[in-house]
Amino acid sequence: MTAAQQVQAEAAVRLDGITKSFAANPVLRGVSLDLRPGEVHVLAGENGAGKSTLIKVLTGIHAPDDGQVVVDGAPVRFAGPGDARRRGLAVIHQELSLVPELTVADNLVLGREPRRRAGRLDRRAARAHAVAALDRVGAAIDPGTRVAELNTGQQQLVEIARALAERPRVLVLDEPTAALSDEEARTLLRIVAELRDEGLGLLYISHRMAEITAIADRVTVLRDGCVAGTMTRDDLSEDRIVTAMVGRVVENLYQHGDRGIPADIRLRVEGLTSAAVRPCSFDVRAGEVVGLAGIVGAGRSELCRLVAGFDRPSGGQVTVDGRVADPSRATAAGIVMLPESRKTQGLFLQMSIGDNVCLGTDLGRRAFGRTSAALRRQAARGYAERMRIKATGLDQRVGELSGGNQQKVLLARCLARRPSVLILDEPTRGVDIGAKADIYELVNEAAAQGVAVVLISSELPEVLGLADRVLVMSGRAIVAELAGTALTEENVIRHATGRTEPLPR
Amino acid sequence: MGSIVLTDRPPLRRAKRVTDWLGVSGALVVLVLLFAIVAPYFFTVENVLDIARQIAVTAILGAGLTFVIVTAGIDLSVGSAVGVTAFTAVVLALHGVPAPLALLAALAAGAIVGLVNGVLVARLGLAPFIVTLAALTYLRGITYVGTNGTTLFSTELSYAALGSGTVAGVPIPVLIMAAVFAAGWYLLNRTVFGRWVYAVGGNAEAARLAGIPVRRVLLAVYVLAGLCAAIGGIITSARLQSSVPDLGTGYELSAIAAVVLGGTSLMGGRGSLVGTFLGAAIMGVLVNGMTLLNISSFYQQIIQGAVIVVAVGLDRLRTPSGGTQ
Amino acid sequence: MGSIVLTDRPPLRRAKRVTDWLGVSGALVVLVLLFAIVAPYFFTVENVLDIARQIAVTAILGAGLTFVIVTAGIDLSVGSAVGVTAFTAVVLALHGVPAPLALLAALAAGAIVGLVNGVLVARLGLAPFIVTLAALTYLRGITYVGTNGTTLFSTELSYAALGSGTVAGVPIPVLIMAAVFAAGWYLLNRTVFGRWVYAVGGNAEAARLAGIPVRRVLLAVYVLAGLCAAIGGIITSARLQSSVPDLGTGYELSAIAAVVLGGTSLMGGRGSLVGTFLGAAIMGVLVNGMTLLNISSFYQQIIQGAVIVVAVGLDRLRTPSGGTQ
Amino acid sequence: ASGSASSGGKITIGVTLNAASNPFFLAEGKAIEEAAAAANISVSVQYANADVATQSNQIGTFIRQRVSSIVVDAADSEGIGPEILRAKQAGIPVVAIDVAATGSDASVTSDNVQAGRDACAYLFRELGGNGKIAIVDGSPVSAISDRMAGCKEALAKAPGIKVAATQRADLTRDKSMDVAGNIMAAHPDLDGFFGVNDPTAVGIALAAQQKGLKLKVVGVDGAKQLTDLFSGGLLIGTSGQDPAKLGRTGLDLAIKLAHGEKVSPAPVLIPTTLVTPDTIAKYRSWG
Ligand SMILES: Nc1ncnc2c1ncn2[C@@H]1O[C@H](COP(=O)(O)OP(=O)(O)OP(=O)(O)O)[C@@H](O)[C@H]1O
Ligand SMILES: Nc1ncnc2c1ncn2[C@@H]1O[C@H](COP(=O)(O)OP(=O)(O)OP(=O)(O)O)[C@@H](O)[C@H]1O
Ligand SMILES: [Mg+2]
Ligand SMILES: [Mg+2]
Repeated sequence: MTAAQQVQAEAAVRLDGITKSFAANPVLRGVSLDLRPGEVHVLAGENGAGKSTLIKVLTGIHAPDDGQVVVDGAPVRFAGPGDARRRGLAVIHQELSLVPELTVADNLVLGREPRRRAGRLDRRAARAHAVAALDRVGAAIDPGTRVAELNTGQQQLVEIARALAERPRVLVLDEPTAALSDEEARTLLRIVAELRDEGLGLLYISHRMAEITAIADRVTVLRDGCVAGTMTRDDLSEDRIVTAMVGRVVENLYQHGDRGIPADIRLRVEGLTSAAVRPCSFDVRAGEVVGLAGIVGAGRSELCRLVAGFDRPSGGQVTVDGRVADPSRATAAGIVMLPESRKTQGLFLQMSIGDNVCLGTDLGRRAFGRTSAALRRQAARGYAERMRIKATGLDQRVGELSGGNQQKVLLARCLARRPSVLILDEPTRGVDIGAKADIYELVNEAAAQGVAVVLISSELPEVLGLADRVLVMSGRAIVAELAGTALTEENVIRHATGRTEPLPR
Repeated sequence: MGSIVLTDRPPLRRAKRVTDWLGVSGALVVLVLLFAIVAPYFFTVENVLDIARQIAVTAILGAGLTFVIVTAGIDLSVGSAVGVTAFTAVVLALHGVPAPLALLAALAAGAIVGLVNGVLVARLGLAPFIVTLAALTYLRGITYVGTNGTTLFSTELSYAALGSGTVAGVPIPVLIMAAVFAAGWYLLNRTVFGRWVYAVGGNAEAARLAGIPVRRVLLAVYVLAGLCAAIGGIITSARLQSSVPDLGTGYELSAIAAVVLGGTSLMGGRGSLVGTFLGAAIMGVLVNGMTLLNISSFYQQIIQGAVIVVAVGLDRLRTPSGGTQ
Repeated sequence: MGSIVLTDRPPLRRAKRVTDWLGVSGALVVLVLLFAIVAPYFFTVENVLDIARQIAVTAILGAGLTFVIVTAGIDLSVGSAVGVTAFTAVVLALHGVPAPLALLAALAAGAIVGLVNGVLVARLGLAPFIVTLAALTYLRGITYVGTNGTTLFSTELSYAALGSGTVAGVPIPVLIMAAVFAAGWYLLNRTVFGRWVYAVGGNAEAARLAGIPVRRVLLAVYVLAGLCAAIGGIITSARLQSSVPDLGTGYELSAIAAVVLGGTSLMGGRGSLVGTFLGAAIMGVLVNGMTLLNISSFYQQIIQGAVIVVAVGLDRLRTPSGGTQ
Repeated sequence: ASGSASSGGKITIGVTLNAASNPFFLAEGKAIEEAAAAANISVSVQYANADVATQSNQIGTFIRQRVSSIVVDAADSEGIGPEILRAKQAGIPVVAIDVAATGSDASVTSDNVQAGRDACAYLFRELGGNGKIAIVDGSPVSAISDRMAGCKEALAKAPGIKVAATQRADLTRDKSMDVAGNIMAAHPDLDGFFGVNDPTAVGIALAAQQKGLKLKVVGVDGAKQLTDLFSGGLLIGTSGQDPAKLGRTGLDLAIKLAHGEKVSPAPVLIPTTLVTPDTIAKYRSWG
């Protein structure tokens, strides 16, 4: 048997010459790919390369313009997502698809609820299913909790539990770790490996290189809607993937910018506290990048939201350049924060890129609050180009952009506000490696211009690579400050997981 | 498999559930106490049953609307549907059709009204507000054309007992209301369909991806609203022993007010029938009490408006979140 | 850094914009042609100006409502606000207050009405639907109490010309409408405030975090709606030279229908004043044409409802997205 | 086609009536259409949804159509005035029917004061001059307030009658039924009710019947929906109006005015007749 024949015989699903356009915008151009049982097939590619779209074609959400989906050797036409699921194709989408107002148990059995006679919901069975499904992924979540009360990581676990509960033959995961902390991500990867060993075919999308090299049996790289290369476990390397993705060589990803001698203290936080955060104090100098590490739920976002004036503190104060910042007008003091969730907290999906960059800034604005679309386009262009936003134009609606490009739009707005303190909450979540490098460069650039930068990230290499100093949070308080030689991955994890006493302060 | 570090969560949410109707039930208690003190006759069995009978139709319309509103829809046509279904029942009954058949026909008419709304919303994806606003208009037109603008009435209306009869002293409309709420509660809280209704309202896209037949769920809730409107039409026409062409005008607003007072969110995904009942009760108690006190109807309107604001405002105070929903 | 990835934009989006009102403008053209053929007098300058005058109030109310609805709000109280502002203007004018002052007072009354709605929505975070439903009720009550239920009337109403005068043959209400739309268009499309209105409607939380004064924007749109209602109240009372206690009843529904027909989404974030004008025009042309053709008012209602459905249905056909919004 | 036909040829008359939701106005409209057909005249009958601004617009459209004359049953007697003036400035005469309308060239109205007075006086007589009554009023339009005024006149002459409560409903059966039910709860010892129109009176009677109360109810209108219920014993009378006659007389005047004839501007009062179970045989009810 030749290798090709073997693929033919073993593929659980195969995509054949898939082509798909939105309006006049071609997104996929003849993509072919197969997935065998018992392998982890990683799909990589820049933001907007068409990965999510390919998944949506595979799972019956979009119909392809051309080409076919082949399951067990027979071409199929899915009538909808339910159809694909019935054929054993389960998917975890990039965007969370849970119903926030329903409980975890309700969500876990959504669409396939156990019934008694006359359509009656069998609540006991539903709960039992839920407990079993949660157990499978090792999540200690009360099935009676409403999903709205879970944090992103917990919600992601619920989604995975739900997908697995159907005992699929093929599981597709679209950036499952994007919203997870390192610890959670590791657990997830363990689960993925187990599932592979159980014989599942896994199609896995991720932008995290370490993850890809750790888990992939095969990697397919998409670029601009075409397959730019496929490599197997034996011949894959980070460099090869990146080069195939970006079409150029990316060097020194975590390049620590040139920082001058420490300048004056720019941001000073003293005893800032609220219901969700215990009193915290720290300061950041002009031109310094301070990392904020911790496991999910450690309170990093909450603390920064207080600093940025998003939420009201119950005590403490924030000073910028020696002046006390009024919490309700933190922006006026020059504090700008990139929020954690771009879709719900950041972007106006129905508005254009130009509008999104200019909103809340002084861009495109004339006397007496006059403005026009042309003015805003003109003002936003420089930012959009610097961020290398991939779009058909500045009039394109942000809702139509890929996740990574959406993130860049949001970042563009933050920079357009000319901050003196810039807080970035997971700035590279769901962002491809090329764009990451762009973002890191921008962070360094901002710091070089004297901006005080606070960086929250769940990717440790990112924090360690970029930050001059790292604060570690645990249990809603700052428990450690690491710098210089103490700044190691091991130290951060030790403090973040609470395996040391809190530092005396 | 390794366990995952998850934060402990304060049992904050659960407690909230219980007080979901705090504002409206608080306001209701205050009003009842107030009227019981100042209005003689208010707190008599007869008067309480009277209030129950008077709110029955609003509450029943509200029950149907609760389903629609939980899916993030709205139905402005229920008032006009009361008119057209009442006409259907009365005209058939007066032409000698046996009462059960006439009532079935009225229910069928209500279901058809709901089906048309549902198809336009679920299949064509039109906005519920505008679809049912159009229905409000054309259904009224149909009733006028059908009745030729006249009142159809008969002292011998075969099913008049449904409006004015009692069983063991309890007015039949009250019993019908109880039955509708019991069935509705079961449907919404104990069946798979009920979960789907919440899911569609909470996140239609997620529901679709989960394989829930979103369109059929939408269709069903509008049909339910139409059926409830038909029940309302039957009760009202039985009580009036007639079909009046403009019957039901404006009922949609009282019913929606009851639903929203009861804490159901117009954004969908959240709501309850118990709340709707409380919402209808508060409006009924208010009108009854003020009439007993012989307050001028001009002032009654002002007070009603104010009570609505205060009741939903109280509800809001316990969740001190800023901004908009 | 490397190449710029902003590709040249195909002229597709613009084209889509133009067809934003395809359904309603298509329906409008069809109706106009139809009536021009079958209804004598329809296509005369006088009649067209008449239609413009007749839609002026609905269109002006719709203009204010467009702002509110783009923020994902609603204002059901504009009809009652027409009544209360008309009363304010007339009662002052009849008591000898100079016309400009009386009109200013009416505008102030409208602004206050809007302010109260706005504060309840923006500050207390109450649902706009229920807040303005309450206002619909209590404002009508206030008007009744103020007028004691009677009509105030004077043949010598000082500002009557605003209702019936013309300038160069064009009725003054039409000119006022044009001015309101021009100002509104500028505000919505050419100012930062306008962007904020869309942003708040599109994603209120993101707007807040982006430093947009969400509450003040919300307050402002309700005040705008109140001001537009006051302008409507002034024009109507000038035309009738009187304040009628139930003036404006039901106007909110026509105005909302115009806004939604014009393609403004009740979910917020999307809409336009041009659309609202077209929406008001289609309803006005329809009523005028049917009256000219002497169509029975019963059938008029049926036809109106059907035209609404067809117009929004046409709109939908060009965007063949399934599911719900 | 030409509408300015007052100089000869077929004339067109525009008619706008208060609201289609009340059988009374429909009876007017129907009588006008029948009479017009008999006289070979074309009429356009519109209903104004009880909104005087809508009615104004309808008259505006009639003016544009250059009808020969206009008949109006005003949604608001005064509010419609300016539009009537505009019609007259355009040379189109206007006839008000049912209620007065400011500025009309001629008017035919029911005597609503008499209607209220007769109905109430009859009720008080039937109660033997002594007792406790309640009144269900309606929306404050002139026809309704006139009836209330008439009833007050009768009250002034009946010192033995006490009014326990006066509440407004909206002139419909269902609303007045609830309002009356609430009044009965507060005053279980009532002897009689005055409902300001027939649907209101019927609503009161239904409420009383369903509460098992024995009391006497009178209304105003003389509609079939009330007179048919005389046998029930609760409804004892109503002041009968004659919408058909109002309509026909109005149309006659409108035709005369269209032909340029002079008519007296003094209002023609169509008297009402008290309709009771005893007099029903002689009365032709409508609706
Ligand atoms: N519904 C849609 N309408 C129009 N364009 C779309 C739509 N969905 C996706 N696109 C476009 O298709 C392209 C590919 O998007 P896709 O989401 O598949 O990218 P991706 O590879 O998953 O990127 P990311 O890594 O950022 O998630 C993007 O340019 C996006 O703008
Ligand atoms: N009032 C509250 N009730 C329940 N949970 C709360 C409340 N306030 C905050 N939390 C939870 O506290 C935790 C702190 O979250 P925060 O987002 O600050 O953590 P983080 O370290 O930034 O983690 P992530 O990486 O998820 O952003 C979250 O799990 C959040 O949901
Ligand atoms: Mg993607
Ligand atoms: Mg966070």
